[in-house]
Amino acid sequence: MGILEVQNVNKRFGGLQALDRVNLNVEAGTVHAIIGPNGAGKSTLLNCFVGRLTPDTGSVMFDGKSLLGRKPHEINQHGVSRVFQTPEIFTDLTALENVMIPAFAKRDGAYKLNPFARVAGESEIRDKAEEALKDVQLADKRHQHAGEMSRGDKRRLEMAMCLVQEPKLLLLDEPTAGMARADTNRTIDLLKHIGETRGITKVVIEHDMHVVFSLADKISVLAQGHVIVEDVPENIKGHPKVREAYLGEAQV
Amino acid sequence: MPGFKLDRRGLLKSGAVLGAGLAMPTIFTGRANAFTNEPTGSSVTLGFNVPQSGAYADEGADELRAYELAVEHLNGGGDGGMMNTFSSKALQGNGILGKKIEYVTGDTQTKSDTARASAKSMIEKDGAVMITGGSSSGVAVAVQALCQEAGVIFMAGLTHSNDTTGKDKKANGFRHFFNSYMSGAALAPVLERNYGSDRKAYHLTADYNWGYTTEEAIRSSTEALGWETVEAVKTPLAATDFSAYITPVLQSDADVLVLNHYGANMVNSLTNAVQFGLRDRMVNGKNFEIVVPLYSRLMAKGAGANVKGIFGSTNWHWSLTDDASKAFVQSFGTKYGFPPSQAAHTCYVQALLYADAVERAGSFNPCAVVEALEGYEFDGLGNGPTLYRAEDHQCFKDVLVVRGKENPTSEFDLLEIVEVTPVAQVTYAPDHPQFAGGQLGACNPGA
Amino acid sequence: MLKLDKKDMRLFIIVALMTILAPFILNPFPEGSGLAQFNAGYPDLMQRFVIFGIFAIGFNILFGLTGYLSFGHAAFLGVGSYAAIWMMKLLTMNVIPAIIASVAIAGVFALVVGFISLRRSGIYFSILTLAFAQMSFAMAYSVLTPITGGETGLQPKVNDPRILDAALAPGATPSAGLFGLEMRDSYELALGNWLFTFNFGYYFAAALMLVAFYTSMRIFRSPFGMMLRGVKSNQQRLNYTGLNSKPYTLAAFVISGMYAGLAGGLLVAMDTQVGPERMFWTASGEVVLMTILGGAGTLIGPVLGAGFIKYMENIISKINESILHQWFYWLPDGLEDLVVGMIYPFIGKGWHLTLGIMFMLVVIFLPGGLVEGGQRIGRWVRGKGRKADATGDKKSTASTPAE
Amino acid sequence: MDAIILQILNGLDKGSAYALIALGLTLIFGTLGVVNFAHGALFMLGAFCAVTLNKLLTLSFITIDETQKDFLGNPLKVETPYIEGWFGPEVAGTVIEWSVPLAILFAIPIMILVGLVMERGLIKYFYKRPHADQILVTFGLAIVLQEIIKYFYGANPIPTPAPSAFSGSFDFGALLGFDPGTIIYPYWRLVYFGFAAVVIAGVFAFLRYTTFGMVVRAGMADRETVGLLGINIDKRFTIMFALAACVAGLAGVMYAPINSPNYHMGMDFLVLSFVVVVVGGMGSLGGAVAAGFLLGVLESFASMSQVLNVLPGINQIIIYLVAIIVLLTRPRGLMGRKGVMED
Repeated sequence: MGILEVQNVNKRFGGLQALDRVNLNVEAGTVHAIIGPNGAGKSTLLNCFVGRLTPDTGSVMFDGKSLLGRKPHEINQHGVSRVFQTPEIFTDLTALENVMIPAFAKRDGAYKLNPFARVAGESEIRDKAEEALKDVQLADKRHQHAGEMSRGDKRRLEMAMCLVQEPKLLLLDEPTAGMARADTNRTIDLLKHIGETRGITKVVIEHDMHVVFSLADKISVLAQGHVIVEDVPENIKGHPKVREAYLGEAQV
Repeated sequence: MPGFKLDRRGLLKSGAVLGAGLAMPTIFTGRANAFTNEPTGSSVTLGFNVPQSGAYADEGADELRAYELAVEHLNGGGDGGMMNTFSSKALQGNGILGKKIEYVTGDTQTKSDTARASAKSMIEKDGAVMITGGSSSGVAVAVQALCQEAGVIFMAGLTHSNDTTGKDKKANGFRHFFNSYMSGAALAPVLERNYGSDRKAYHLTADYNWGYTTEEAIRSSTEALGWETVEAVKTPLAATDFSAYITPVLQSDADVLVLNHYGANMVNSLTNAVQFGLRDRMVNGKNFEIVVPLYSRLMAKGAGANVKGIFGSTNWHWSLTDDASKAFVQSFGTKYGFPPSQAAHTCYVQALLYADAVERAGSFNPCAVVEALEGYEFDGLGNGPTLYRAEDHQCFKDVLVVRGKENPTSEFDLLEIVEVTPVAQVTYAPDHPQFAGGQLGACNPGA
Repeated sequence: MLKLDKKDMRLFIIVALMTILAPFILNPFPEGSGLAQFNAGYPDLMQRFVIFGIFAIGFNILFGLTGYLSFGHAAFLGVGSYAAIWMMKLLTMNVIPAIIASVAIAGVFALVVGFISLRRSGIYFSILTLAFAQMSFAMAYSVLTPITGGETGLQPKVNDPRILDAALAPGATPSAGLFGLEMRDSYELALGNWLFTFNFGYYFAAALMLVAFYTSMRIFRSPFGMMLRGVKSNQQRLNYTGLNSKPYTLAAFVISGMYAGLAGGLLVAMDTQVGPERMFWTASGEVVLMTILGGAGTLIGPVLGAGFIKYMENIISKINESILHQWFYWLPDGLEDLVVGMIYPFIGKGWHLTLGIMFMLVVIFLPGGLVEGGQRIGRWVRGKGRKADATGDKKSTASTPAE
Repeated sequence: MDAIILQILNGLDKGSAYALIALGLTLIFGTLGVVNFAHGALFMLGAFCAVTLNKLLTLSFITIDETQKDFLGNPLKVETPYIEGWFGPEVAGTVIEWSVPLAILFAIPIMILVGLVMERGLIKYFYKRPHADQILVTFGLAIVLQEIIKYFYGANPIPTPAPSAFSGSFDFGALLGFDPGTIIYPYWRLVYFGFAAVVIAGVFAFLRYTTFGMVVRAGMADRETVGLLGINIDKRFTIMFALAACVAGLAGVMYAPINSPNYHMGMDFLVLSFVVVVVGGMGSLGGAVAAGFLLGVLESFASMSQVLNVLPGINQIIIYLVAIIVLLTRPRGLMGRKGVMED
């Protein structure tokens, strides 16, 4: 049994069948990559995991519980964190505050209305957040405003926000898109490092095949809303169906 | 409370002029004043609290002109205006009790909160010993209650609701202006004479206190002479377009429309009524008629030609030909270039009456002033013989019934006087049901 | 002490000193001098400064932190006022029950309005709050007249029940107090030509304002406050981070409604009457303007904005033509008339014009509100390099949400 | 039945004023992303264009008539409009009487100028600023504009009648087979309704069938992309602002005979027109028009005494009540798009 089990998920937008009987099985502690040409339905699928979209039919089970019909914050409280394609961060807050918020969410639950607690008195949370920032090499920028950071820093900040929660499942939507090669490699190292030390299950959407093959334990190929192949990386390379799906799209 | 005193400050203001700045610090508590803001220097400060912004700003501006004129006359300047015709000769033209009159002004914005804030600053900061002015009953009631608490005299400006000297009357407050009941009592006979006693009336009433008292007054006095009230609809104060209220009149069998509206409400509702051809209608074999219980010249000006031939009542009008009115119009017109409005008249008169009462009482003490004004009978201020009734501090005097003029000769000549209703006809018992529920209380001198 | 960090403590002490010494600070000009017109140190206006300060501080907890722009906060102020006056009419002229009731009832009303309005965001939220407030105003003005007194409002009457109070002495009027001390009691201090008034009501309101200010500081510095800023910055991210933003925004809405209720109750405690106009949309708009003018999201900004607008309303509107002539009597006649004629449109009845111009100038030249003005002056005084100023402006306003 | 027909007419008439103001408001919002609290003031300025033209036409020279006396007993100063001196009383009388329709021609250039100056001089600096700042600056501007008008014209309403040719009423009742005189409607209000319909149709046609309009509509949908196409969208938006100002101004001109203009009429309409825009859906032109008519009609029905007897005071709150219900059932108003002004 996998930690994330997706069965027969369908999603339709008007005349477009965005997801077509998608099945996915992610084993705990592994890195599962989802690849596929543009418009294949990768982000739509991720949206179904975090509560942004609800599938028309099918089931999404995480850690033995159904995720369908749950609100985003409930899903996160179950241990699912997500890194978005364009970084979703608190632009008006400092980097440290950005990371402290998820740390509070992890400790205090979906809400804790205590207006008289003091942030300054929460050294435990602060330490955790600083550690997470250190993990993504942003420790020296912790008092910088998130909105003023470079795009790469924003991505790593968002990753720190997810990591500080020590999620059971981390969803990454193109974590290296638009990054320079050096940054990409650093990110790969980071993700690997997390995988080793904390044993977090990861689902990665990625176009960059270098990243995919460096990280993934297993790969699902999505085309036109349908999983055409699901296999270990070695077998994906050169798979005829994949070649067909990607025709002219990318070098596989 | 030992050690604590309501502050009084006029004293210092007059006594210590700039330059005496090196005087030794004097620290004192509990200065023994007889009453709030007792004037101890060579001048006395009055507070003129009028709307300077909002819908009634023009009316407020006219009130302020009247006050400035009154101050000029009381201080011995100008031609003396109605001081020459006033039946009391106590005023000397040397200020009040020999103290020169100074004044402060404020903006009520026609909101009771703001009006009270403004009045409080006059009392607390400027040391005003009397507050006067205002252009709506809500403000009058609010400021009157404040003056009662603070221990100063309130001489109401334009306020027409029964409540001001009815359920909300206060010992420190006085109203010269007439009220809803008087409008009804004065209008009814004229309406009967012109429109007959078999009429069906449709009321549109502004949805607030003044509207309610006016509707009640007009209804009871017209129903007494045989009219039937077919419908009374309340309209929101904020309404600007009254078409939705006017068209149902077309469907009813009413043959008279009574607009219990004031200010912009009245201008718009009357304009709309005329647009919908109500003036040209024939219902029940009679000409359809419109009545506006409370008229002002500014409203008539706003409604333009629509007021022609429409009956209403007013406190005073510049075309009156008694000596007092002529004197007032003369001095106001000479100074400002146009004739005064009824708001200006009532404010001028209130200022004079206050000054006169202080002179006669020999003191600014509010209780002495109250005593001097209660039951005071006077003449020569433009309304004929008048009584300030002791029981409710309301002036009883003749009421004017007016009609929109067909051929105005100038932009001020919009109303003509149809009848001067004698005071006896508009007098009511102090415990009349329309005025029930209030207590005058005792005068409060403050300290 | 007080669990504030050093910088906040300094700000709090400054604010506390300013409020305590306000009777001196606001009366800088000697009595009888031409400039005495600009003195604001009389009880009523000082009370209004702190009361509207409370209103704006509370509004800022909602708007400044979460970014939710309520256009109906005056309704909570009004409801608080009505609750307070009814306590005074029914129970006692002691202000304690009145204040408690005003905060509680406004809080409950805010809970209902907030619960419904917060189902939408952005301008849709603003219009929902506006709609509730306008309905409250319109009904208080008309159909609810038996409860609200309609246009003329409510005041304590001699013959009200006041079941906890002893009978009034004959001729006395009921006046609000606190265990024997009356809100309008004042102590006066004359120093040379200066006269300073220490009013009990002012200090009572000021004490509550300091409590309110302190509370708002603590909220700003709490994880709760951080989440609220998260709502403003990126509500979606907050949700995907496992936080349910709704209880947070609703709590912020209710807290700010309670602040408004407290302000409404204090208005009644200082001046025992209520009129429905204080719920009109312009009153809601006023607190928005106070907050933005002072600096939304900053701690002290709303208080400055409130003081600024109330000062204009009460001081500038009272300057009339004859006062102008007194000021400029020393000029040659023709010049005097010219100068007076030039200034006249902006004062007295023209004070709205001045206010409108000030709004525009502040928002054009000081995007961070008066607080930014203060910061610029501070930097200028400290004589920092011009270059740093030019580039640092935006950042510093953004990075000091707390000054 | 006849009562209902009349209230529908009332509602359409009231709705056309709401719709005209809301149309400009949402146009400015949709194109420029600016929340314009001064839009009501533009409506007011339009009405005062009519007043001003009337004043200009009646600019008078003064002759002294010794035979008549004024109120002070001095010889009466008789004012004769200059144009009467130039063209004779008959022509002058007609021109003055037709001053409101003439004011349309007078108002168009003035309002376009006002719009251009406003946009170029002030609004354009606020495109990137938060909505709160836009509200503050345009609210300040609205106060300044209305105080200027108050300074010159006072606070009292100024009667501005329509030409007497329009003073009567049209008898619908007779047309539809009811008793004559039961369903009548004033000509000028019908003119207003027709005028509003023409203006609204004109704006829609302009946006739909001209290249200019298409670019603007594209810009409303996605400003950045259109900017990337190398089209100078800013210039077009300036013109749109002037157009919106002009629409508001003309709505004001034509409204002058219905209710005498006063300086705060803009503020009276401001809140209502915002409610209309939001109920219609931010950024939706059709929604604004539909909501304008819907709220107008509902408000008229709520004013009927038959309704008021059952629900006292409903006329005071109907608009806000409907706004709440619409917004709770349709999150983005009647026709709003997702993501517009939701943060």
